[in-house]
Amino acid sequence: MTGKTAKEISNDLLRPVLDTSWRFYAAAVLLGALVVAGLAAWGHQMSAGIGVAGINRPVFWGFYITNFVFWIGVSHAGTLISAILRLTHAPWRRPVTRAAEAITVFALMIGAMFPLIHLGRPWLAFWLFPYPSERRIWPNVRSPLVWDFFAINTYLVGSTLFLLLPLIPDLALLRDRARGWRRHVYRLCALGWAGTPHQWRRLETAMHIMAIVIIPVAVSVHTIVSFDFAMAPVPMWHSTIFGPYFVAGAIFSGIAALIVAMAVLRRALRLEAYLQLLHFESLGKLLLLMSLVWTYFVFAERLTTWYGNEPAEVAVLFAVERGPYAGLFWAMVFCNFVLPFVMLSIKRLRTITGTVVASLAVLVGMWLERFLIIVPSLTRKYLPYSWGTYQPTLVEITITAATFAAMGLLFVLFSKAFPIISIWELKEGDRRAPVVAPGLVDQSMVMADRHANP
Amino acid sequence: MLLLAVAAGWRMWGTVLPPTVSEGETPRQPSARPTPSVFTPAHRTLGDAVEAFFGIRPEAVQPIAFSHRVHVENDLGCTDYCHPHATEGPQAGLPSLRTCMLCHATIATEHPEIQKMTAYEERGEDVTWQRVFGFVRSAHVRFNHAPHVRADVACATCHGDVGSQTVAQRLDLTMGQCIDCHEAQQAAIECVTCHF
Amino acid sequence: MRTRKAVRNVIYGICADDDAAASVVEELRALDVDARRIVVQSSEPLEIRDLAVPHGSGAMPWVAALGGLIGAVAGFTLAAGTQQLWPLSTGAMPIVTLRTNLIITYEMTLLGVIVATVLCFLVTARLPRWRMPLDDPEISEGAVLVGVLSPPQDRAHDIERALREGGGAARIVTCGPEDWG
Amino acid sequence: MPHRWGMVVDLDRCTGCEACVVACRAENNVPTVGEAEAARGRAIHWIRVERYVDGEFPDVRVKFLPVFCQHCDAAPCEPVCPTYASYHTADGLNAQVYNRCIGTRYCANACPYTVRFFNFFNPVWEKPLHLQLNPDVSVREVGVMEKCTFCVQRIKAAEIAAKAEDRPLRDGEVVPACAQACPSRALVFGDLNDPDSEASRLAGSHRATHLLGELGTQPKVFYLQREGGHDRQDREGDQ
Repeated sequence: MTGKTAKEISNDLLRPVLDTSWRFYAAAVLLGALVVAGLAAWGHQMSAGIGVAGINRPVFWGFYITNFVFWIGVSHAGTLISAILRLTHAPWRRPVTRAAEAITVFALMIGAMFPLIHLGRPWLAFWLFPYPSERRIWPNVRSPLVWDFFAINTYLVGSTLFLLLPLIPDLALLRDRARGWRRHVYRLCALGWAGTPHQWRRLETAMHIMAIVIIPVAVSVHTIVSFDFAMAPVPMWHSTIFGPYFVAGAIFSGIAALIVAMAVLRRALRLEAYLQLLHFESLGKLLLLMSLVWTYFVFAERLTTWYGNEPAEVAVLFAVERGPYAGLFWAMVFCNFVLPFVMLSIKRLRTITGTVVASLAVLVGMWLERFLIIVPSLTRKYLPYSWGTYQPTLVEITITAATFAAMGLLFVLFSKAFPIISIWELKEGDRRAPVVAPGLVDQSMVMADRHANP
Repeated sequence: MLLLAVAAGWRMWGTVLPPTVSEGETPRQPSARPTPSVFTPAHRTLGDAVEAFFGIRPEAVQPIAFSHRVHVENDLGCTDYCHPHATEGPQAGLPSLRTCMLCHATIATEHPEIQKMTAYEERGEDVTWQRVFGFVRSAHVRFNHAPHVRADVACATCHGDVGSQTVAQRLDLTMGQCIDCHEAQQAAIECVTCHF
Repeated sequence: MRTRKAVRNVIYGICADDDAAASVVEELRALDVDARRIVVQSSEPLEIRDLAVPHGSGAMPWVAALGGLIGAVAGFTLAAGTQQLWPLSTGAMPIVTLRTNLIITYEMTLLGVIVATVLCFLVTARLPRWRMPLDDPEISEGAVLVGVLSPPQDRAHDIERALREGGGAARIVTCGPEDWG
Repeated sequence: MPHRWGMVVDLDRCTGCEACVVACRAENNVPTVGEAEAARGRAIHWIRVERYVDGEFPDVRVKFLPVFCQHCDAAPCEPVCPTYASYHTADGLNAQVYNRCIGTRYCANACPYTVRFFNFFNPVWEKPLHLQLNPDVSVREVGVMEKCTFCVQRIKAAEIAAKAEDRPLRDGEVVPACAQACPSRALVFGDLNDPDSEASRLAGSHRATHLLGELGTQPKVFYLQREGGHDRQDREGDQ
């Protein structure tokens, strides 16, 4: 696909790891400073009290839970997309999967921070963990927050292993290339990988099983996140559609995050030969599909609410569509539907820039969507006497900004320490038939691939 | 490194940012009013917070080296004069100087510790006994002595062998001990039995 | 970490690609070399799957399923046990709420599958292994290593010939125990 | 048979004087957050009197609706708490265990009556106000949820007193602070399992309704609907 020899591939993809440019330090320092600011804000919040955030009665959840849902959504980038692409043998997946899996792990780590950040007493968060204590009282497994705990832990363990397993052969490669102390570190990380046919086959079997398992895990994670809302009798939250709606939204924002990350990597690490228009186009089409699915869900949700005409629900519905949240709502519709639809369905606009612009819009739109699901419902609960408003504070905004910086920082550090494109998978794909057609390849073609000789 | 940043934020943001109860954010607020000092951080320093988290408390230092042993050996019961409220209500109570002087106006007056008490009396002060037992505030326990006394739970069950001590030594009471005893006695173990 | 294994020595050749490697392996088999002694190493999965020791897909799917079963039992026991450990009534629900426990069971099942799969992978692929395998820098350049562990002394010459002639191993290396480490 | 504590609110009798609100604050150590925080929606009132204005001037009627924790049997706040800080006691109280609360605020979101209150900051009673604190009630700290307990401290005290005298509780022996302070006796507290208690008698009235009863939360607070004014015709038959 790339038309490069194995040696060139190794050289190109290991260069960002082995050579360090000033850009890396600049990015790390800048992003690191923001992260430190966010941590300091969190420290202040723990010291002074959660009241330094803008939450109040009745809007007990605000930016933090928005960020939680958003980042858990973004985490579906990876593992889910990468697993589907692996299982369907989409040949264009090869340069994409590792970046996608890395996004998953980091977005999950960041997302899982927010339930802690938003706690009134975060130092007691360990009570969510069923551990033996003299109090003898364990967590309430009826609570969706405990389901979250189990689901996110499973997903974090699964996606981390899903990222690390195919990294081992590349670590062996680095072990052979790196010099000095880093050689010893990579040597330890490579676990003594030899690359015998036996090991390769085991790796492939393991990855196959993991790819199958990680899909139901990912689906369940965002379903459970949606249950956090759907289980509560709050107008517009108590909805049966939330599970699939959230999963669709999660994949939607995940693809967008992946496209943006790929574009940044392509520029920063000069990977133009590997991340080609083909990849952006293929992912752009997936993004377009998810945009339509998302729009369908939003329409179905809002139509049934409007038609049902339940007073409490309609109050929220109209607060969003033509009340104080109308601006955000229509911005969301523009970002999540109008703009991606135009940019991605017209072939002439579906360039790399076009898909990246659409993806950035989708990220903004999906963040707004999470906000619009959470906050307006809380401002308009059943008794109008207790209606409220919500305004974020500096602390919340700092912490939110810091998490985006943290995502960038983790990604920069990861692409510094490890090849961000799976080298062995790329080589393997290159050696097999040069299938250029994007999209899903049918099984007979894949079989033909496998038997074709270089 | 990350922890340091959090700790730094704990200390510093208070000075960088406007006070925690900030004014002028919503239009409905009354203008030109001083920030009410209704709130403070729960702990003044990070160290205090850590100590509270791990339940580290300083040992109580009593102003007078009171000997429980001597009094118990002289057949004085716990609830006779000194902690009489234990039979009636929640608090067992600490004896006031007047209670002590009922006897010590005439008994052992030349003992140096008793003379300290006489000095208190002459100054018109009361003895500032330090509380030894008690639950940390964040435990939110409303303990009531009376039902326990009525159920014939010996004082030593929770307080240890105070009768052989001089000043009382604290025992670390845990919720587990309460529950074990409540279960054995078939008393309620519902949370609200004690926590409200 | 530096303990010496019983392997006395090894003869290996570096082949340019997997076709060459495949024919070398054929030659070695023709020489009646014990299949277990043949090592093949490459920096990417080889197209020709049956080099050296043949293996099926193995027990991994079954181990994974077993892991899932253990996870399911653990998950359900954890959830139902937690509820019965200190039976507190909430929201007019029964003490053991089967529906909610299904969620915990589900997550623990999948966690069991994942952990079992990875453990099975590590065990069957004999990882981690702190002693380096045969370590030739050319492997990571795309070459394929084919070698024979502890070749019988009397046949070393035959083996070298097989390596060279079978598929044209570019380079033959013979190393004694001191080269392992 | 365990008790089943409940409250009956006679809306016909409520004059909106807010004596209940004051009494509750004094009894339960409810923190005062100050004007600025109250404006941001952080005021804490375990009981509040909602005012709804009906009609056009000059034909205006003000309706008062005292709202506090409804102690629902099927309480939405209880199962969502991950640490059992919110649970149901055997005598039907909707308990809030402060020390188990880690501050997820999920219960407050799930509560359709919005009667759960959060300590956004650490409350302080400036000297000498700290002397007014009720020693029988916890002082809640930052990060903890709180709400009406039906004056559980008074229930416990009455139970202990009754047990000391080895007799059952009498109707009217437990009176929460709000009911005690109500000058028009609009609030009646009692055991709903005792068919002779005043509360259960009133709860059987045809005027008795639940707040947001359609949500299926099965509250143990009953509201006796107004019969004055326009609804005068169905006054017959009320006890």
